[in-house]
Amino acid sequence: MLTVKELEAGYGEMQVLWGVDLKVGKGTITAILGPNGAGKTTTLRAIFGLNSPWNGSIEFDGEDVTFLPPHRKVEKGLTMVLEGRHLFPGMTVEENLELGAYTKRAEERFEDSLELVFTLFPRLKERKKQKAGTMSGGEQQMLAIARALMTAPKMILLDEPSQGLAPKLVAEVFETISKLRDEGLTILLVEQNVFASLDIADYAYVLGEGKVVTEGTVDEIKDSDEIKRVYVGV
Amino acid sequence: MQMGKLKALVPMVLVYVILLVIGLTVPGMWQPVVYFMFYVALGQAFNIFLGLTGYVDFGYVAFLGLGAYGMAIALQNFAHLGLVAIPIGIVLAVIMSVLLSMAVGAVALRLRGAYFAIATIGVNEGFRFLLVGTKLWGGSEGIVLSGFMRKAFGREIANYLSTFVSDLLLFLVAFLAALTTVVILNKKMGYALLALREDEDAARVMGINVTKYKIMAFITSAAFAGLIGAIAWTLKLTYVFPEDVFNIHYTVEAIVIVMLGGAGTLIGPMIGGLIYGVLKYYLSVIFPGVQLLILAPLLIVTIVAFPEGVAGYLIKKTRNSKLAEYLR
Amino acid sequence: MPLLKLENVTKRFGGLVAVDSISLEVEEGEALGIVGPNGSGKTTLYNLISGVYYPDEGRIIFNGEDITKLPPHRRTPLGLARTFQIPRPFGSATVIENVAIGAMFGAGRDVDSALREADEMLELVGIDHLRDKEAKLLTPLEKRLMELARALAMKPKMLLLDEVMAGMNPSDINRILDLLDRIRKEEKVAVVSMVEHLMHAITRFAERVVVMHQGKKLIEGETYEVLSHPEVIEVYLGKKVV
Amino acid sequence: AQQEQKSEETPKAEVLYFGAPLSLSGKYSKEGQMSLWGMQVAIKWINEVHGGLKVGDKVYKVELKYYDDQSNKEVVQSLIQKLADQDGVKFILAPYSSGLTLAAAPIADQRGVLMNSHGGASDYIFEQGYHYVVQTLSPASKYQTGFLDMVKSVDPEAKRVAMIYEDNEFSRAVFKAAGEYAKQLGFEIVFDKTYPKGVQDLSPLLNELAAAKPDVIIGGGHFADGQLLVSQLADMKINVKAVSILVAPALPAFYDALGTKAEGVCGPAQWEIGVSYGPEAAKKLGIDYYGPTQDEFLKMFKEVSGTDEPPSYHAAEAAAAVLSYAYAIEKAQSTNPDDVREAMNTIEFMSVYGVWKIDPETGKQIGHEMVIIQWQGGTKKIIWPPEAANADPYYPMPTWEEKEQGKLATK
Amino acid sequence: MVGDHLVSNLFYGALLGSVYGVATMGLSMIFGVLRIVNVGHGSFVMVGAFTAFWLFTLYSIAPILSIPVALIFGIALGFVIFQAVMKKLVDAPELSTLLATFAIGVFIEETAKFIWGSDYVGFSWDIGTLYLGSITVPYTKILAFVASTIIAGLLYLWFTKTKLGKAIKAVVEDRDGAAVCGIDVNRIFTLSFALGIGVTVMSGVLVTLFVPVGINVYMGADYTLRAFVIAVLGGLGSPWGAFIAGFLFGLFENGSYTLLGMIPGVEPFALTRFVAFVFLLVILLVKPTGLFGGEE
Ligand SMILES: Nc1ncnc2c1ncn2[C@@H]1O[C@H](COP(=O)(O)OP(=O)(O)OP(=O)(O)O)[C@@H](O)[C@H]1O
Ligand SMILES: Nc1ncnc2c1ncn2[C@@H]1O[C@H](COP(=O)(O)OP(=O)(O)OP(=O)(O)O)[C@@H](O)[C@H]1O
Ligand SMILES: [Mg+2]
Ligand SMILES: [Mg+2]
Repeated sequence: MLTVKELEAGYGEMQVLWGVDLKVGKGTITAILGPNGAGKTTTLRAIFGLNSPWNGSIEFDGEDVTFLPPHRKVEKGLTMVLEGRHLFPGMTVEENLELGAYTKRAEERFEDSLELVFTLFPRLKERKKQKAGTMSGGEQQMLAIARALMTAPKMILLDEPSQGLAPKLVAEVFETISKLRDEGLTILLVEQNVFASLDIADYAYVLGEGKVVTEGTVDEIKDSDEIKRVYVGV
Repeated sequence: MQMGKLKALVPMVLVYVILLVIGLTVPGMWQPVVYFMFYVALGQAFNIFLGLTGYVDFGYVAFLGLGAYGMAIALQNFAHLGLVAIPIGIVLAVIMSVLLSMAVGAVALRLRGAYFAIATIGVNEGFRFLLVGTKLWGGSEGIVLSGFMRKAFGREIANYLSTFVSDLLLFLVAFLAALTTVVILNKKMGYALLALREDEDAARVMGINVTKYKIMAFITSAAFAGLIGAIAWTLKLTYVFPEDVFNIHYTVEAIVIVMLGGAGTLIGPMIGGLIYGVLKYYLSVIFPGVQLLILAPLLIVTIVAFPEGVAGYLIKKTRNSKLAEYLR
Repeated sequence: MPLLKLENVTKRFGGLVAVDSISLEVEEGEALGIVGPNGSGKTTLYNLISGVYYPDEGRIIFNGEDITKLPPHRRTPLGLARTFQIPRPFGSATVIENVAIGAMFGAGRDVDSALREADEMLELVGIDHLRDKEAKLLTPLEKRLMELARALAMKPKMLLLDEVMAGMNPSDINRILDLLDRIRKEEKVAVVSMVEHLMHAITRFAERVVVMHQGKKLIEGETYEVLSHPEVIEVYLGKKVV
Repeated sequence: AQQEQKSEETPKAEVLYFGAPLSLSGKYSKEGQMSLWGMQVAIKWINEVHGGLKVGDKVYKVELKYYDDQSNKEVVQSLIQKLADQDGVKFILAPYSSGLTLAAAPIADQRGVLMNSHGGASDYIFEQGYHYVVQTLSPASKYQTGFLDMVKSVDPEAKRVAMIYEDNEFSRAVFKAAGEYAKQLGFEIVFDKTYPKGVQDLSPLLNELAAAKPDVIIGGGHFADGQLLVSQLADMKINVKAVSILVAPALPAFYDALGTKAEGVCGPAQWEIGVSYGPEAAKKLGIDYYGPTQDEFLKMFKEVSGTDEPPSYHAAEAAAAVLSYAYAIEKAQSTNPDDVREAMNTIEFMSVYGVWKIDPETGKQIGHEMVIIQWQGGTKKIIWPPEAANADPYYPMPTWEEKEQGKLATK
Repeated sequence: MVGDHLVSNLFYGALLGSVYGVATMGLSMIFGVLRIVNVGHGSFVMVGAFTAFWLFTLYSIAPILSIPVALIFGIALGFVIFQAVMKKLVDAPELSTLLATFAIGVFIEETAKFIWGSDYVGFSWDIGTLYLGSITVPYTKILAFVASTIIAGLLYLWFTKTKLGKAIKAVVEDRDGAAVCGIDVNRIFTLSFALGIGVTVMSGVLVTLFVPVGINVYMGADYTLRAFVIAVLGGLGSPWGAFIAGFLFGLFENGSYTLLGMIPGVEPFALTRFVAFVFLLVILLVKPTGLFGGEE
């Protein structure tokens, strides 16, 4: 579904990514793990086009999309849940969701998507008319995921979707993610919640200082030294 | 405050000295140099408010205008006392602009961002129309002082006042404004302003008395504006017309200068003022009639290349080097 | 006398009761954890304590003084500091300046000692390498750490932390928890109240936990006891964690 | 690219510089451009027709140094000093407008260089005691007096005068003098109100003016408001017997803009193509005629400007200022500003612009007469004073309704 | 009599105010979306005025028909300016864009002077006069009023009811958020700027319908100033608010004349301006974000 080769990117003059290679199979959950500041968010932003890549290539659904601007990628079925949510704070939950279905493709599936979203997050249905900016941190996170689903994506880049969610909800969100995968969605997941994400992922990469340090199937990664060093604090 | 922190004034003083020397030694250069200094002083004074607080006062020129009237009124009423009329005028100018700034500050500084900016346009325009409408201080006919000054002080002295003394005073005002800026920057007030410029609500929550610092910066800046109006306008031009001294064009120029140099920096307004003044003057000498057509694209290119101003750019570039102490 | 005392504090937004008649006491030097499902009113409670909102009903007493209606900038000097769930740095200022501002206005330091203090705090929190970076260039996590340093630099009597550790990896979490322990013990007066959804952090940190649910206090007590309470598991944890 | 005028043939001749800050950009750029062309015509005449300035046994070619003052008071001061100190200019043509002239005066006075005002009409410039500042154009106090004389002479019945003008120092000076003069002539001022600069709608004012039922209206200020005033008089169908507007009607653009609405509208002008000033007229008065004749002036103007645009009075004023320097220099037989200033007190001559004579005390122009023009059948006619006139006044002017029917102010 | 005057002055004020309103909408729009304070605003009004003037003078195109022409021309102009300059400043500090718009304004004025000269031009397009009691007003002004109101209404509908209008609002609130929804942020910026300029240039035509004389390359300054004030009064970033505020401003300016005229020894016209600005301040004190502004 997605192939990233030799990706380099950064901010201003500072280079953050130094040649990242990734492959995400269709209908799988692929996790990117790594310590804070490793460049996970930057990788996702570069893939999505919010930061333009300095070097390397990105192929999505069999097409080269390296320099395609974000909105064109959304049209092609790729979207992203940003770290920090980035909702439209002055608009209601409903309006946020409507805008999620901005592209033509998404508009056609509006009703279905809305139903899906409301079953996943009933809280949003209750709060249709509340301004997004006044929702609690966790509620906003739900809305961010929901809005991404409204774009009728084939693949979602998720940046720390469980952040700020209550434990019970975290479990639910992970369940949801794996359910979405089962329905055919492809997911690239960045998480600090390593073990929960490894529980649902099919394949994982570990990033360190802007490079892929290890990769492998979930079981391989679970046992790797890298993971122990970063996450268990050995 | 240690003397070390005044190092940042060194490049500025150097430039002032060079300008003074050029003005005094090269024939015909005195007025042009003073012309550059007008913009430097304007930028330096405005920066204390605009640069340090991030609030834009579109009505800033009203303080220059009021200063100009302060001096004019003093000359009209106290010229018989001799030259003391001038210090009286300076004091009156400062008092008048400070009073206005307190009134405006108390009312308008509650507004944020563009709302504040434009409310202050209202103050400036409102004031002008009030003068004209009620024929206060001569109304639209303004106050013309040259004859008066020449009678009171004699032709020689009157000319000397307008063509030299006022100019030297302008240098002094520009320097004092810069010195004030340095002092503020290195004091708690500088940090308080930095915080409120970035996020006023967060600054408030951190225990910063935002209103107090805003008003302090506003008043200080207005006082310098009053001085510039009194000196560079009334004393130098020998007349005051409301349409001239409440002309919003000067506010816009002042903003341009501050932005060109780098808002909130110490040296920025000087760089901005010099760039703007020198370009404007020499283009009009070299390409009379089309200079604005050339100036405008030059300004655009500069701001696109240095969105945070020329000094802003330099300061960033030198942040971790030896030069950093001299650039603020 | 408790350092902080809330008496039947209520905050409504339209029809929604975000904080519903909460009473709470926090002792000096105490480590209190506040947990609860999303939208249960934790951040709103902080907003009431720090003065971002005023309660519709009830009283807030801090250090013996009624601060119910005091504006935020009058509360800080009394020794109240907080971080924001969604960070609010002074973007164009550098990290060191951000923290020094905290020391200056929160702790009443003069400029030079505030800068020195700020350097110390950056080191403590572990972001001294970011010292001269503009705050707006930090990642969300780095911003939250900077906010923590800034809050610490204010030398508060009471520190309100709102999800500073979300998204942080375990080794860093351990470091921050050590740090909080230390300031609580060394600078005796410090009380830390923390909202966090990370159970391993809460269990390591808190002596006492308050669980909020739909704006109300569901239960309050010793950490392990509370977190193994069936009702808490039901509404918040989903499954047993301790 | 120093802007200079070079004449090649006599390399031996010394060069005498005249200098000018000109408003080539900014709000006075229209006037500035006209002034420049006028000066260039006069200089061309001095160098090429007159054969240079003969002072003693020397012959001077005159050259013009000019810079753009951007209609800006701060720039003016720098330019005056640059002209005086760097370019060695001793004879300066003052900037346009009273304000800028006043800003320049202290510097010129201190440097001891002469400054000749061709665009600063306000009387008070000359009440400040600047010895080196003299005036070529008629002062503001004279602008509307001729029109009142005219009305009185053609219609002794007309009594009610309304004044409606822009609130600035120039118009105030004009209408203060006009109001007093009107009372002397026995008129009654039934309306006297101002409007601020930059108005878009005068209706409230005109509403009130109409209620005062004036016989004649005098008013205006600058170009834009003058056009607006007439346009709105037409909109609101306020009919009076005669209207005289400052500044605007003197320019061809006035008629272009208003079309037949401009028919019958009068206005004062410092000068107008077709005035009867010439060697004959000078002889009658027993004074010298100096400078190009009107025909020469028009021809040279076309050459210099390179356009078909006819010269406005700004061009003639500026030319006259240059000529007055030349005439005075030759009279004084000296290029020392003090000598020339001395000579200026005594000279009286006529040029294409009319008579030039100043009050020795103040330097104020007292020789020159304003003319009154009126738009008649699409052309600007000079109707007053009778000596300069080339047409009779059309009085009363046609009503707006008549004009809509196609009536013109022609018999 | 005073009553008569008041009625007719309010009537004239309403006509004038509608034109003021449209002449402010573009400014408000650009500020709302891009946070750009367009200090060169008036120069675009001027371009519109000249468009109407030349189309009428050269081709006898009635000014009312110049409205769409000016809109399209303005959009093109705005597009070019955005691509050439403003695009690069989208992320720069807010005030640096102010410098850029200042320079652009100067550039446009001076270029216009080069092409069109510095004469004060005008035209007269007579389509008759309406007599209504004490009110005498040419139909052109009525037309300006009607056209202004229709334009304002259409813009309002466009903003609130169309998808594009909503996308603009989304971009205003969160740029990255808009991008993940598939909104082309750059296109929205370009579009808003171009449209803002387009509306402004178009308003120049309406201005000339109202005042067909005194058209000059430097005429814009007064409009800039007034537009600023009106934009704030209406609530920045709210084009519809700008229209209503313009309307009120016109009413206020002309209406207060009648009352101020009764004070002896003053210049009532100048005082109307004074009163209008006091009115602005009072409104802002009561409602710091203008009549129709949200939170800032
Ligand atoms: N807008 C920015 N400007 C400059 N530098 C940035 C910016 N955003 C991130 N960085 C830097 O890039 C590096 C990688 O950041 P990134 O956000 O990709 O890390 P991450 O792996 O997502 O970390 P985290 O787990 O904390 O989210 C960090 O050193 C960070 O400081
Ligand atoms: N300004 C407001 N207007 C309307 N509703 C609000 C406002 N602020 C908060 N709320 C609502 O009040 C409830 C409590 O919000 P709060 O932010 O306190 O939750 P929280 O416990 O911090 O949740 P989280 O763990 O998700 O951050 C939420 O349902 C939220 O939507
Ligand atoms: Mg990240
Ligand atoms: Mg919260």
